[in-house]
Amino acid sequence: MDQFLQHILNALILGGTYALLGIGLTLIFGIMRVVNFTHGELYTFGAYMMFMFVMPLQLNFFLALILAVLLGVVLGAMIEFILLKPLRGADIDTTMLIMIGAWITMQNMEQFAWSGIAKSIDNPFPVDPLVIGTISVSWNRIFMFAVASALIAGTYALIRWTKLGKAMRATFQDPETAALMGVRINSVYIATFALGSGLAAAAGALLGPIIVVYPTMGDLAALKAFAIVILGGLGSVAGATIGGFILAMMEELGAGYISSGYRDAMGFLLIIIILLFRPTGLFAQKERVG
Amino acid sequence: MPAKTIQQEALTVDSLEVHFGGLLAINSMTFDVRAGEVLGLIGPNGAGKTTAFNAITGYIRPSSGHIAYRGASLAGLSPNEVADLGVVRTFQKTSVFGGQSAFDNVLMGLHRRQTRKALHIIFGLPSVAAEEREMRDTAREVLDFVGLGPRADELGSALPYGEQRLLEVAVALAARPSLLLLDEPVSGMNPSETASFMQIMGEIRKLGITVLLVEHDMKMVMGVSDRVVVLNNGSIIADGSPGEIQKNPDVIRAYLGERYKKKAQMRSTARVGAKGKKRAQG
Amino acid sequence: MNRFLEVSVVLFLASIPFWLGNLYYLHILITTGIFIIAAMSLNLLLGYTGQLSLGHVAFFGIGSYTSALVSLGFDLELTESYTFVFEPKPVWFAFLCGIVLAAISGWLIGRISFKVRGAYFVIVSISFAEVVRLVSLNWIDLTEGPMALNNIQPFTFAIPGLWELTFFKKEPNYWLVLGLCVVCFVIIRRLVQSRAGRAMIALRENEPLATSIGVDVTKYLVLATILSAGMAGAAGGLYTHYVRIVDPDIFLFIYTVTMVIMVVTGGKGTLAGPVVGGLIFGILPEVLRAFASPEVQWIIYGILMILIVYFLPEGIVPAVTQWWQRRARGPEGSMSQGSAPGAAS
Amino acid sequence: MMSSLKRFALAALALGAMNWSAHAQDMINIGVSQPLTGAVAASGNYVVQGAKIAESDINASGGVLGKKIKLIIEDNKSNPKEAVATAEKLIVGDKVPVMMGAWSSTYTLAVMPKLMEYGVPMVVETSSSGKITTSGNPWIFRISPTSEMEAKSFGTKVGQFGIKKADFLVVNNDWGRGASKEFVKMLKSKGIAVGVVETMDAKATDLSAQIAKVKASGGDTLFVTSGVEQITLILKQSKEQQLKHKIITTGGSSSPDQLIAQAGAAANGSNHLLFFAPWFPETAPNPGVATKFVNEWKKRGHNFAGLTEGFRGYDGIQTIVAGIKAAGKADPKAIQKALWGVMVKGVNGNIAFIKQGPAGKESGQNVPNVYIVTIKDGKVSKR
Repeated sequence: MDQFLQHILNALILGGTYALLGIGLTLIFGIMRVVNFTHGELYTFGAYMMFMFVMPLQLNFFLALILAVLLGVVLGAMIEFILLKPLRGADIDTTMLIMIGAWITMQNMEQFAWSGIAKSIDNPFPVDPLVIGTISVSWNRIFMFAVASALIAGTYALIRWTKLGKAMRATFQDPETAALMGVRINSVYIATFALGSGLAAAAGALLGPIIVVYPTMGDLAALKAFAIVILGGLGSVAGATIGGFILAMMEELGAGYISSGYRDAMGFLLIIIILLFRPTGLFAQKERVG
Repeated sequence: MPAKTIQQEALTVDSLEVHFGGLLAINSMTFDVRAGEVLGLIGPNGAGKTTAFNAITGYIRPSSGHIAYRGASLAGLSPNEVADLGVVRTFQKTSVFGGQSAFDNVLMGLHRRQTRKALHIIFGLPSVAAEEREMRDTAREVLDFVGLGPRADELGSALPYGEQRLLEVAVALAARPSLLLLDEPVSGMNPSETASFMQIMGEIRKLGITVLLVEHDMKMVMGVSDRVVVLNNGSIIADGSPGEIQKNPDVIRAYLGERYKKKAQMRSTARVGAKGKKRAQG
Repeated sequence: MNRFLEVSVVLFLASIPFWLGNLYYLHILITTGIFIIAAMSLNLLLGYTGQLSLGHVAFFGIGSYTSALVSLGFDLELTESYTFVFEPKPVWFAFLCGIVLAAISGWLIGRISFKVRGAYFVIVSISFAEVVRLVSLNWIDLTEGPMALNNIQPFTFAIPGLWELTFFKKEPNYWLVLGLCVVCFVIIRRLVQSRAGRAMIALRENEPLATSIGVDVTKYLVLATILSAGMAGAAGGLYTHYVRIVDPDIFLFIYTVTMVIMVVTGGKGTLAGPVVGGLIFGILPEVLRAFASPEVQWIIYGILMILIVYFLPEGIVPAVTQWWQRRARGPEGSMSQGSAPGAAS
Repeated sequence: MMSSLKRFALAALALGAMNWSAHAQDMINIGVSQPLTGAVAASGNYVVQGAKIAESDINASGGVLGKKIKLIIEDNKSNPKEAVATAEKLIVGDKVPVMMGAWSSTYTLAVMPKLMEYGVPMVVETSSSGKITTSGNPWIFRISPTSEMEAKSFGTKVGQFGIKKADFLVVNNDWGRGASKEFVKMLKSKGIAVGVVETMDAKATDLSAQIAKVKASGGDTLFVTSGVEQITLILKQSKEQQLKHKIITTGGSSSPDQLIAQAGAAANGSNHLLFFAPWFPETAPNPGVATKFVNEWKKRGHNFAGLTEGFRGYDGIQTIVAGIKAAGKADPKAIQKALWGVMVKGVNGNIAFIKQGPAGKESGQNVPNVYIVTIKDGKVSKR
């Protein structure tokens, strides 16, 4: 029972970062129809920025977090502006190839800049964890969960109540009509990509101090984000949030009670099963035809 | 050109209904196409003509009703299975293999005429090469038939619009149809192109191919059709020879009168067709 | 291209071991050849049917593992009392098993690709490869997991009792790879210049139109994936008996990416494209090795890929062909000669 | 057209060839295959740093057989297949007469058939799986201890730890699995109970599920076998989950100083089996060699934490050079023969080879020293 509770707690906390990753990807995927292979690299980038600011530059941990996320936003906007904007209207395969190229380039630049050796990041939280009965959780993870939740809530608010959010929703429904109605599509795209990238970088910056940072850390994270997006349904922010927690739960319980080796397989099996039996995802409400 | 004898029905469409979500696109449509005739299907935009084409050729599933060709039901068949029965269509929006030459377009259209299986091909049996030579000759003939012989090496997408429409018909003819469904074949053609297309229509008729034609160009429809069926709001309001139709007051009110309001209707009707069309175009 | 020229090219390639001298270069040519086969097989899917299969390495890996396991033999403790023992089989038989099993998984993926298209298919295919990788990593009783399958036999041909030839050396391995390259090339060429290949191209270019003239989508997508997967499996089998080790990292996404880069650079949907792309990216790393570390090389490849998609979206082979034709026809000649995509060979 | 392209490619190849053959023949090349990137990259880089110190030392004292030595270092990317590729490149491409490698047992095992195929000896500096020296490969000379040796050596001191029930968390490869097997055998022979044996992927970073399982098993000691990166994560995540187990790492790749630096207080109380204790070089069997090595390492500004790995590279290259010297020529077969007779004063201790494996095709195995250290209050102390 104790072990079970511990697994549930671990999953809940991990689910927060998974949800962040998933939301970023689902926005980009849903609104722009771009399979963003650089998503994992933005996650890695966030983690490395955190490392840079906290370790060699000795900045305050919380300031470093904010900077890392902001730089993620800027990098995302740059990728959109330089690589995707000229390809507006190109088919999905073309943008996919471009994004694969960008992914390889970014990953190896990280490797070049910081070498293949894993880095760890100090954190200012107390070493002794929070203990509740027989289960425990570190303060760093609690902080990660809190920030992730705040970012998820913020993204919701942005989409629900701001003018930009409204434009994003209109573009998601039908870009042509949205453009006719006066939505500046290019601005929506760049904002979407920047927001999604910022969320990915935030996930990396939050998780970096808990695990270690290395150049290929984003590969598995990106694949899991794909799983979450498909689980939650294309373009569904709520779906990605729930999907993130479901995936974390499956992985943690799968590792705890079935085999830790197949932990990472859960997401992919889930993708294949869902796409075969319910291709629109578990929580999809609306999908564009075509 | 009045019908000389009672002809056998080739295609029968019986109480066909198509819904898109809550929208009724076709309401209880019933008509038939007789073997060997050219039937014109006309009606204002949004009357459900293209939707009917999509339902007949398997691109959308009707909500209810029957469609049969030569006595065989087309229900639940996929487009290629419908084509295998000899029912071949063209598309309202120009649709050719843009990246391929006109000649290759037609070669692709010949798919159904060829019999060699993948294993024959992989092992390079002599019969494959023989068939291939034969098909190249056939492709030339089909291209010449529509008058695109000199354009054989042009890319499909590089042809002028009118010639693309011709190529489309050539591709459909290559598939050796017994029933050809033409969706606005002359839209976008200039008058002289339309005139020569009407001649080609005559040639097609001589080949014994039954034709179901949807067209807005009244001169063309009235000129080539043996019989005309008029659709309005998803149901049939008239059925008769071109001469009868031109005199029918319902038709004049419902269709001819509205013809010039087309533009105003465009936006609302485009929506109705959008779903089916998108599916059909992937 | 006429017969004579084709035969002389193959003979020239076959003569390389006699004058190349350096065995290490031969080694590079062998692995390049294996990757060319894999790239050609990917091109059948990516180039001709337009299905972006990013799990292609799964077929390569399945071919490798199957061939390795059948030739090494294995035993599985299925229940406490029953152990399934699989005796080692001859290498050529193992190789065929690898092709067949890869083709069967290709059939499976082909069926799936009919159900889910576009971005979904891409993600399903990646997931498929990743699941296979994780199975190979964790089913230790069968695959040895991260410990890798070692001591895999090299290719052996034998007429029992009379004659036996074991491909320990580089030269016979090179000829074997060259031979298989030629076979795959010929099969693909026959296919794409036939009704089946035209059906695939038709599906890629305009699916509704293709189906309207009677092309069966499922049939041709499945045919393409089976053939493609079988060839990738053959490449995997060759690889495994040549390097004589196979580990779960053979399923890494980066290998699929390598194949995609080869195809896209060379020219997808052309016969010569994957050959040219494969040669470039098989040999370039060795040329660059002296000047650039692996990560710098990969940065170069990544940027190259982006530039090619931007500026030479058709790839090198069609670009060179068009340039050649324009030059041959003089300044007024346009690019109207757009005949069969295989014309470049 | 195709043929002209191919010719062009071959011309490019030939250009590359000229570039390569620039290796002058007045050097003796020694091939080194180490993981410089990937999961265990940190350790591999330390080994290479140690090997380079040996290279400079030897060349400074006039080289061997009147020639300078040159290390040709290839990255096996923490992957067995890449390890084979590096061996292929070093042996066939660079024609090295002898190699050192390949860190992990899995990579070494992968390379071994190539050594047989081409007949080139390799000094194994880190790998600990028993299989390496018992599979009948006469080209293998191992200076690191086997897991069995390590377990036996630990067995003599096991009483100090008061273990009642032990759990294992090991990396899922030959190294981790071999170590857990030998340690389980040793503990059982001493009448100590064994709880769960959990494995983890070499690249895994979130080990919370495994730790929750270990926590539930009710043991008092956790044996960990992995590289320093994963040990750091285990220490941190164990602390987070309040794992009460005493942690003992095996395999000698724990770099305690790095653990102190990166895991902080979470490293306190952990014990580590090592093959060199650089904090006390004066207590090593060859204090002069050890002190000189430690000083040179510090002088070069290398990470002190890497010394527990770096010494392997130093000892490995010294052993190889002693072999070349004894052979009198840089020939693989001669070096293989000569290695049987070498006696090297290494950092770990005196290196000499005993025979292991099936008769007639024995591999060489050194019997190295094993140290146990404990981290207390952020400091390393000898046990």
